[in-house]
Amino acid sequence: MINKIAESLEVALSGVEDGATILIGGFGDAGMPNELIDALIAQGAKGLVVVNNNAGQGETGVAALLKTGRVRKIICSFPRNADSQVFDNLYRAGRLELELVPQGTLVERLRAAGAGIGAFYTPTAFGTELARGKESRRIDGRDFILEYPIHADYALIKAEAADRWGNLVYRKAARNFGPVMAAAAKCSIAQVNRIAELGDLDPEAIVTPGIFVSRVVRVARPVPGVAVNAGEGRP
Amino acid sequence: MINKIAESLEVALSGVEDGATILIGGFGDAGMPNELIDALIAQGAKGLVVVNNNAGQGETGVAALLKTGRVRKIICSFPRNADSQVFDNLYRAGRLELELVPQGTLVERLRAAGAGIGAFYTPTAFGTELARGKESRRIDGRDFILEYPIHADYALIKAEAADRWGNLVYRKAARNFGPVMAAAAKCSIAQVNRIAELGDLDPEAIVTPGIFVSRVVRVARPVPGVAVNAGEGRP
Amino acid sequence: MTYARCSRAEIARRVAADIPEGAYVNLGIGLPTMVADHLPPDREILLHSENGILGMGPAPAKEDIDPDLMNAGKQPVTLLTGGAFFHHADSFAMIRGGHLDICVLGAFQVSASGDLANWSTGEPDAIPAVGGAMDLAVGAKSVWVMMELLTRKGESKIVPRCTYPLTGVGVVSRVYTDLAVIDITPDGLSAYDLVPGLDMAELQRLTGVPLGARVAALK
Amino acid sequence: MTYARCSRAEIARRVAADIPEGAYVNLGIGLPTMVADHLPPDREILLHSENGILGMGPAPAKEDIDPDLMNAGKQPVTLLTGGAFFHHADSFAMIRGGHLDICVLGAFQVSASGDLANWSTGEPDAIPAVGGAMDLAVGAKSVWVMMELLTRKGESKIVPRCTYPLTGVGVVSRVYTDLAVIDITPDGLSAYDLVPGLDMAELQRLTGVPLGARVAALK
Repeated sequence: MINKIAESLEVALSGVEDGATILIGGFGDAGMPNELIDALIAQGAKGLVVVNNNAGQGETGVAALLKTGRVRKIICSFPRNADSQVFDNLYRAGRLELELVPQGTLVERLRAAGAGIGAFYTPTAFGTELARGKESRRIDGRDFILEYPIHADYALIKAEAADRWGNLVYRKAARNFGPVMAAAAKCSIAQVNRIAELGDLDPEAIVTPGIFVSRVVRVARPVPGVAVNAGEGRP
Repeated sequence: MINKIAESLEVALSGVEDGATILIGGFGDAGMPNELIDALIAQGAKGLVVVNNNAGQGETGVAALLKTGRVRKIICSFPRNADSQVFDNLYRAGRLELELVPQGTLVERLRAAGAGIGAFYTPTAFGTELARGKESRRIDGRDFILEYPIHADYALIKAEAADRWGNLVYRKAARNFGPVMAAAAKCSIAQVNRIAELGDLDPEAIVTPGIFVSRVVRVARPVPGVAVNAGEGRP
Repeated sequence: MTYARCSRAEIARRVAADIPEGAYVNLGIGLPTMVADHLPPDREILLHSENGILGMGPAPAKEDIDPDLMNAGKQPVTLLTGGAFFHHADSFAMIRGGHLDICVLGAFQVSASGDLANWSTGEPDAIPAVGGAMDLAVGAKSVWVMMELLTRKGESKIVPRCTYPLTGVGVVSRVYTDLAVIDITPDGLSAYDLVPGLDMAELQRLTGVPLGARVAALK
Repeated sequence: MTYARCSRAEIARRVAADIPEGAYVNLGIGLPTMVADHLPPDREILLHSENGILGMGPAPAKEDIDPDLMNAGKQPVTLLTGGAFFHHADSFAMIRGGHLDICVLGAFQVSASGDLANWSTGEPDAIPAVGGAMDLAVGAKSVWVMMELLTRKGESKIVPRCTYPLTGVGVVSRVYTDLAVIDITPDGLSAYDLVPGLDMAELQRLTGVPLGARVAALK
């Protein structure tokens, strides 16, 4: 019987090696797999390359991961924020490499990795600083630059519900990078608010089919004012 | 008030010019917009370039369109079938140009058109006859060929239900090329079995958001043994 | 000369008035977000957000804020009846694929040929951040800029050639400012809807870029 | 020598026995489709179909046939509990992106270096048709071929070099035939599970391509 449900966050994160490339979903707080990030910090892998739309805010989540000093490089579209002080300090100190990628190019490079595309021409960033050093080509009278896929070892994403085959559904704008990152990594790990029985997710409405998901772990949705009861496994 | 629902198949097909490139959805009979094809035949545009996975079977649908002699070229992955005699005869007579494209490359070229990608490298067909004359490139030790988008003027697709904003849901494997073709054409026309009230389609489960759809026409699902009551507009 | 600048709300209202029924529109973060508050209530206009929303509605009441439903500026929003959710790759396919009718962006500078600079001041110690600006700049059918015409130092943000790092080349077709609306066309700039009391000569002096007067204002 | 060829059903059963629990598998049209009927009932195996199905189940009873639910060979199928539908671009992203564990394809010829020819006989008057074969050939983690070893004329379909047009270059890792199973490895071909009564020398004579005997059969 296929059962992708891990009994704890620790089990879900097992095997992450030093030097791994790790995709982290979320846009703002929506879809941000904070508990998986905490578990990755506890797991201890270092020399990581992290891909996320931002570069952490405040002192938790991606910012907390950066603060451990175990991230070598971050690939993102929007690192600068009012409260991105952890990133700012590391970056200014030269202790964190930044690859800045336009948001649409970032997600298309992830999509290319998942879809087996070797490279693609995009009009985005042509003629700008971010095209520096990149090949360009004029196609049908329009200018494009060549971009390559971002393959990853792991994806940490957050979804609303999963079944034991790893089928996922999301909630509202928390979907964002999740489905694309799930397909782009060798091992995709989803934290979900709810485990569904096989067959409870509508086959017409499954957003990420289980083929893209290796491990699932349930993390109960935090109740305001109550400590998070994380990683207790199946409900 | 936005209302993309056309009152008849004729209205839905209005404006198709000679020489247009027309995407036609469907895989086998599932998702095949037969009534839109009939309406295109009635509309009379000629010199067309048609894109479909196949090249018609029997004497109806795409085969009937080909038989009119108004199709100059067909782009498809699998023209040969037990009952593809209309295509076979035209092709052997040199009266129909064929561009044969691997199925995954076909749909990715359509996806590229819809997503604004100028060209992409795919491993599919490298080293085969179908790569003849195409650029190739070795990326990370693997060989790829360069493929270009298929932009189209119109897409004719079939979906299960639509609302007046053009949001679409499909039914089972009838989804196939529909969502990708809808995004690849300047004007996408969907025939649907059912018109839904705005808000009746679950925003989490809408497969094709209305931004990709220009016109919708209701064609009642045929009842076995009963003549089709086509193009009667809103239910 | 005696004239009053438009307020930001007035510029937003002016932009909103030009958005037609049925348009698919992305409002950039910052100033352009204000346009949402001034859309004519009698028109159905669909707002797109990079993070996977089509059909964004107004901000919710405080008790209805949903952390999974925010715009690209990470402000809480709602979903209109008929709206839809999708993932980020599909969202940027909409943008890059030319499916948005209009995108309204803020700017540091816009050049006379429609180049846009809005993502980086180019200062050596600045931390760069680009987000979706470059995708929106090349992708939308019409890219409108909404900005105050002059910097705090009184320098024109409409310039012969951008000195700030570019976001996109030749992409802007119209600039809404606190003093006038300026179209960027292959034949040059044309200004219209000047604030009362401001004449073309003075506007010309402020911008320093050759301006033609448009004879008939488009709506 | 006295030996009996495996029937097609026996080859299908042999293939099915090698598919592990939890595998994502695409079965090509024609002969490979038969593998579905022999999957071990105690294993959960997920069948993928190009036309947007993951978790295909067996053929339905005649009265339950649904025209919107067919496989890539356009035969009616069912959906297992837990299956999902998706569009064609996502379906080929699964294929091309290396997400399928195994693809089983028919073949006209397979070369000693794993080249596959299965889409065209190359006859000048033939109407070509490729479908998804080239995508499957390059995309799946393991490409297995299922075929009779000899043509009707008695010629080996395992060949030093394909004479038919290629589907993919160096893609096949294993060939299941009616006489033996042959692995294609960087060190050459290795044959095993020969039918009773057939020895390696005779198999070698039939194929005409150097064959090594595998010491321990993998399961």
